[in-house]
Amino acid sequence: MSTPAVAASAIAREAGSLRHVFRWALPVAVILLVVPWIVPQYTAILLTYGLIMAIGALGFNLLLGYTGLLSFGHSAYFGVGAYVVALMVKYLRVGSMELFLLGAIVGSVIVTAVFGFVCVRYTRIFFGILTLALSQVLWSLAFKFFWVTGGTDGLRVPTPSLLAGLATGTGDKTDFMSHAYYYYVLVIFFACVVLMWVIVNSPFGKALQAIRDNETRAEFVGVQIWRYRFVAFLVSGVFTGLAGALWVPLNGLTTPDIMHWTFSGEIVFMTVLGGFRSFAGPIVGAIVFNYLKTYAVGYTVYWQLLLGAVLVALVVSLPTGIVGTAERLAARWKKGG
Amino acid sequence: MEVLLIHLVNALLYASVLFLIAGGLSLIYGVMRIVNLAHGNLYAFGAYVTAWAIGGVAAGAPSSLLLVLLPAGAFAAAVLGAALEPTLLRPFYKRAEEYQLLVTFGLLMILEDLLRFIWGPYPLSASELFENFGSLTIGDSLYPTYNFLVIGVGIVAAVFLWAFIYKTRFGVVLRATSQNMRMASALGVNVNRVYVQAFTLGCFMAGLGGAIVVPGQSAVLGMGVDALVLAFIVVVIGGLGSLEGALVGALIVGVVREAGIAWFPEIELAVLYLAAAIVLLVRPAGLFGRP
Amino acid sequence: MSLLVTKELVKYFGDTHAVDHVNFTVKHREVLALIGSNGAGKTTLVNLISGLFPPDGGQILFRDRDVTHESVHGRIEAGIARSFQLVNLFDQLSALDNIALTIFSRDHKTKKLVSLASADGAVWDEAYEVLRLFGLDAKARMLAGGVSQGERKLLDVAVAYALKPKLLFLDEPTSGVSTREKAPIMDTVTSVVRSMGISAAIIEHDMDVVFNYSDRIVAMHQGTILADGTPDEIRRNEAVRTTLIGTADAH
Amino acid sequence: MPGMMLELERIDTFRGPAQILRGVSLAVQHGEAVCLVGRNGAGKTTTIDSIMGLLPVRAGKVAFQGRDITRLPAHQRALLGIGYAPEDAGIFPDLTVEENFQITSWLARPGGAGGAPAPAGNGYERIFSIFPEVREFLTRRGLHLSGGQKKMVAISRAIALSPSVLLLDEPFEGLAPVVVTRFIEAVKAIKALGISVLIAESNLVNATRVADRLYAIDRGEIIFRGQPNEVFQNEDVMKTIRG
Repeated sequence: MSTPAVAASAIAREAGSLRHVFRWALPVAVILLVVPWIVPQYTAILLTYGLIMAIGALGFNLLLGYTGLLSFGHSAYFGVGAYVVALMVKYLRVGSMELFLLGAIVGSVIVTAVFGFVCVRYTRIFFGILTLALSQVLWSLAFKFFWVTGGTDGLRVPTPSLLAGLATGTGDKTDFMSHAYYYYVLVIFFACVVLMWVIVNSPFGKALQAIRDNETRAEFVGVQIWRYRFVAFLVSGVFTGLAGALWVPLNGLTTPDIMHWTFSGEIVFMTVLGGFRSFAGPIVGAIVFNYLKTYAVGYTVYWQLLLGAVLVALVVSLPTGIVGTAERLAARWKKGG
Repeated sequence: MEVLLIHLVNALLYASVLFLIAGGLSLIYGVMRIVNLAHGNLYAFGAYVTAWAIGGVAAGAPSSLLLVLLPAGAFAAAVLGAALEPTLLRPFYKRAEEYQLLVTFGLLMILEDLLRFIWGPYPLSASELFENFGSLTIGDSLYPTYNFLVIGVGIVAAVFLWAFIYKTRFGVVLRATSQNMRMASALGVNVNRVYVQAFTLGCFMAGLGGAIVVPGQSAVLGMGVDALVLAFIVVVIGGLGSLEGALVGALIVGVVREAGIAWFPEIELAVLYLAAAIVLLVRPAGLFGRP
Repeated sequence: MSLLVTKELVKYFGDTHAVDHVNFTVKHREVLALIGSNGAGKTTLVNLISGLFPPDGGQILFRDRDVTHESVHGRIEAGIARSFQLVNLFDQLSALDNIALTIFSRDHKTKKLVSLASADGAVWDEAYEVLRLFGLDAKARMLAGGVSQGERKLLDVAVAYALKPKLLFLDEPTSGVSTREKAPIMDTVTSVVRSMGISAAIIEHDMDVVFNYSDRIVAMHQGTILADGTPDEIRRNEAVRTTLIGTADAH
Repeated sequence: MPGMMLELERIDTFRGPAQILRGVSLAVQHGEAVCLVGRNGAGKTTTIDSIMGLLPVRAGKVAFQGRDITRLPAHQRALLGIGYAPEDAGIFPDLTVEENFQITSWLARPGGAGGAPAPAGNGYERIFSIFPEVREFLTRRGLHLSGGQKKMVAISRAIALSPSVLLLDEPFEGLAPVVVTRFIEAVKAIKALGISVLIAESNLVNATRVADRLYAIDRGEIIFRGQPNEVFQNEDVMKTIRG
């Protein structure tokens, strides 16, 4: 908020022109399409993780960036997505990814509807603490009901079949994940990006931004605040739930860790890293964070220290995140040149 | 009957520690309107320092010396707090709440690993003091005497804090600053100094909680993060920013948790979180909070 | 023929009678000025009528319908809109977006999640037209937080106007702007209001503005209505001169 | 200038993006009561806040007893001897009236200002000499005071600091006419203690009853300075301020 004019002009410009979006989106899409053929499998799998987290962060940012609500409970919806899939495997012997996604959507709609009903009446720190507390309820349940959830051992999820059995991971799992599954995730990622882009640029999205900017005035142009917040909460949670469902086959295992509030913190982190005042921020942030964390974990046991220092430095010096800063630099360069 | 008594003492034991942590968190919020996500790690820091002093440096020393070393963790946490507030937090008071939470979340991560860096990944124990105290019998059962010390410290801390806040000059200035910072500064109160003092006091309380808890249970990584969430439940129930609220909230959480452990161990934590959510629904600002 | 009538409207804050049994009317197609010293109850009255908080007693009738307990949303639907004394805009949205959002909301289009706002040409045309009406079309793409104070005041009125109300409350449309900007703002606002045939109730302190631009003046004092009449009547009113102007020796 | 207590030189002050004060200059002499009159939103409170250091001054200079205090934090200005009673009284609601006084009396400078010696004993004699009523609700909490009592406590509290100059923001607002007269007497008593007073006031009549000198402010600009009796002859000022 230190430089509102700069930060927000990004949104105004972004929302303004489709052409601007395509100039950026098309090359990025092309790169994403060819990546599995040019980079090592391991890198492609990391990118898959990144894309999945990007979907989750995109959902999260509908609340933070566009509605002005900081949730510390998004691990809950991610976890619901993942556990719904794991439980479908365990109890229903389902193996179809499409059914998984359907189940995750249904599950996260139910959970976010209940949580949202409670939470949207609060704002600021109270919203944050309430979402955190509610998400911890789910965490403690996943933790304690080990005969259902496997407790800290978690639940295993085998490689699913994609597109109603068209592609199955019977062969090399790494190969399957870095190609077939990568493209599967990529298509859903594209769909989610387009959908979210439409949502934030819809009249509904404008209403959310109005609520974020000025709640009282929003009410006085006829926006019924709670309802809009509730719908935003629902959409946000479902996106993150979907990410959880996509994540679990890739990871092969789900544990209560992903329900813990510190994982919510990571979702917040990646969004801020990318820049929560811009649409692309959470996407960039999620992908970068995923690499950052992987390398930090591999590089030192003190990876938390490293990431914590990055976060503090980021908040102190680059509050608009990677995308916000890049846009500012680009604008300055353009002006200068 | 004595089972019930033991449960009650356990509840008080738990409430004492929780009050120290949550009271500090609430005090800091009450004065400077900042929620310090790293607060639990200051509690853990206090535990580690005391465990290191009692279990490491002075191991084998007589109980009286160990007892003198017990508050080391509290003072260490206070010093850390006094260093952190002006450097890391002060620039954020005028920024949006998101940034305050983020910076303290970053601090949480840093402190978590600093503990690992300094004291390694294994639990640090100070059980010598705990054992030296021996145990007494309640009915037919043996109960560790040390636990009564913890309860005693909790009670003394509550009384002391009450007197400090309501009976001293500093307390009056502190309350004035928390109620209307602008007005306090216009009356000659150096608000920055009050902030450092309040933050230091809050960290001292958290550190004290860690210090007295560590002889009975070891200092482990992750204890700070767990404690923070429990402290949140306490302040949500009691009302963010209210010390009375922290006290009542800690007692409620202590009793509910002990009852949970006794009768429905699977959902003990879930019940706590649900209790907090219900209180928020009925009284959004908590039992003692002001909206 | 009255558009709005309040009957014995009451609001207490602690032991102050902010609005004390007020019977206030606004007629069709009039520009009314609401005057009175600090704390006379003008803004409280507008807050009660626009629904910011509920009254402690009395009734509000709008077009013969009781709206006393109606939600803010319901009152806007009925045709009551307002601006704010301290500018209350969506600062991170462009001036055009501020208006467009209002139109979307008015037309119940904000419920649409999956349609691009930019695709609805009719709304943007209308939004642009509203800006043009208020002389703000050159600032359409600028962020509301970034235009001058005078333009912000106008934009605030424009947002309320875009709701197509039948009754528009304006809370000090010229406060906080320099002397130079005062008259142009009032010229613009009153000409829009008059040409569109809607009623406006304007809270104002500046007597120049009040006498020049209003058809009728209601003077409040300590929560009650002290006088009600044409500018000429108010100018001659002894009670107004002694209590509000502070001297019977007015020019 | 000798005897100068407080001096503003062409200050500009902003609230957020909006410029509120435009080159405001004013001065308060030793032992003088000065009124700043203007309607709601004219910039009176912003002027007071700028003097107190509660709002940063973007351009210009604030001087107190010849010393430049433009960049000094609020609490240091208070300790130098600038007393302040805001429009909403700013009483700490959970503190008793006595505790409200204690804060300032603990911080008050030894030696005092305005010629009066530092308060002895509990130090409230000066307060009681101006507002004897305060004695009766000394143990009451701020929360439970009426509007007029709050204003009384606010002024008394500022006096407890032994200030050299007192800033009063709308001290008579919301008071019944009889009480206003009571407060005007109090302000005169404060002046008699040797304390200079700067009052922000929207009611011109009240202003002329207390002031030695008047400034009128409108839209952030000083539009008149002079004697109270001159203001009624100035048609422009009258038009702007009334209402």
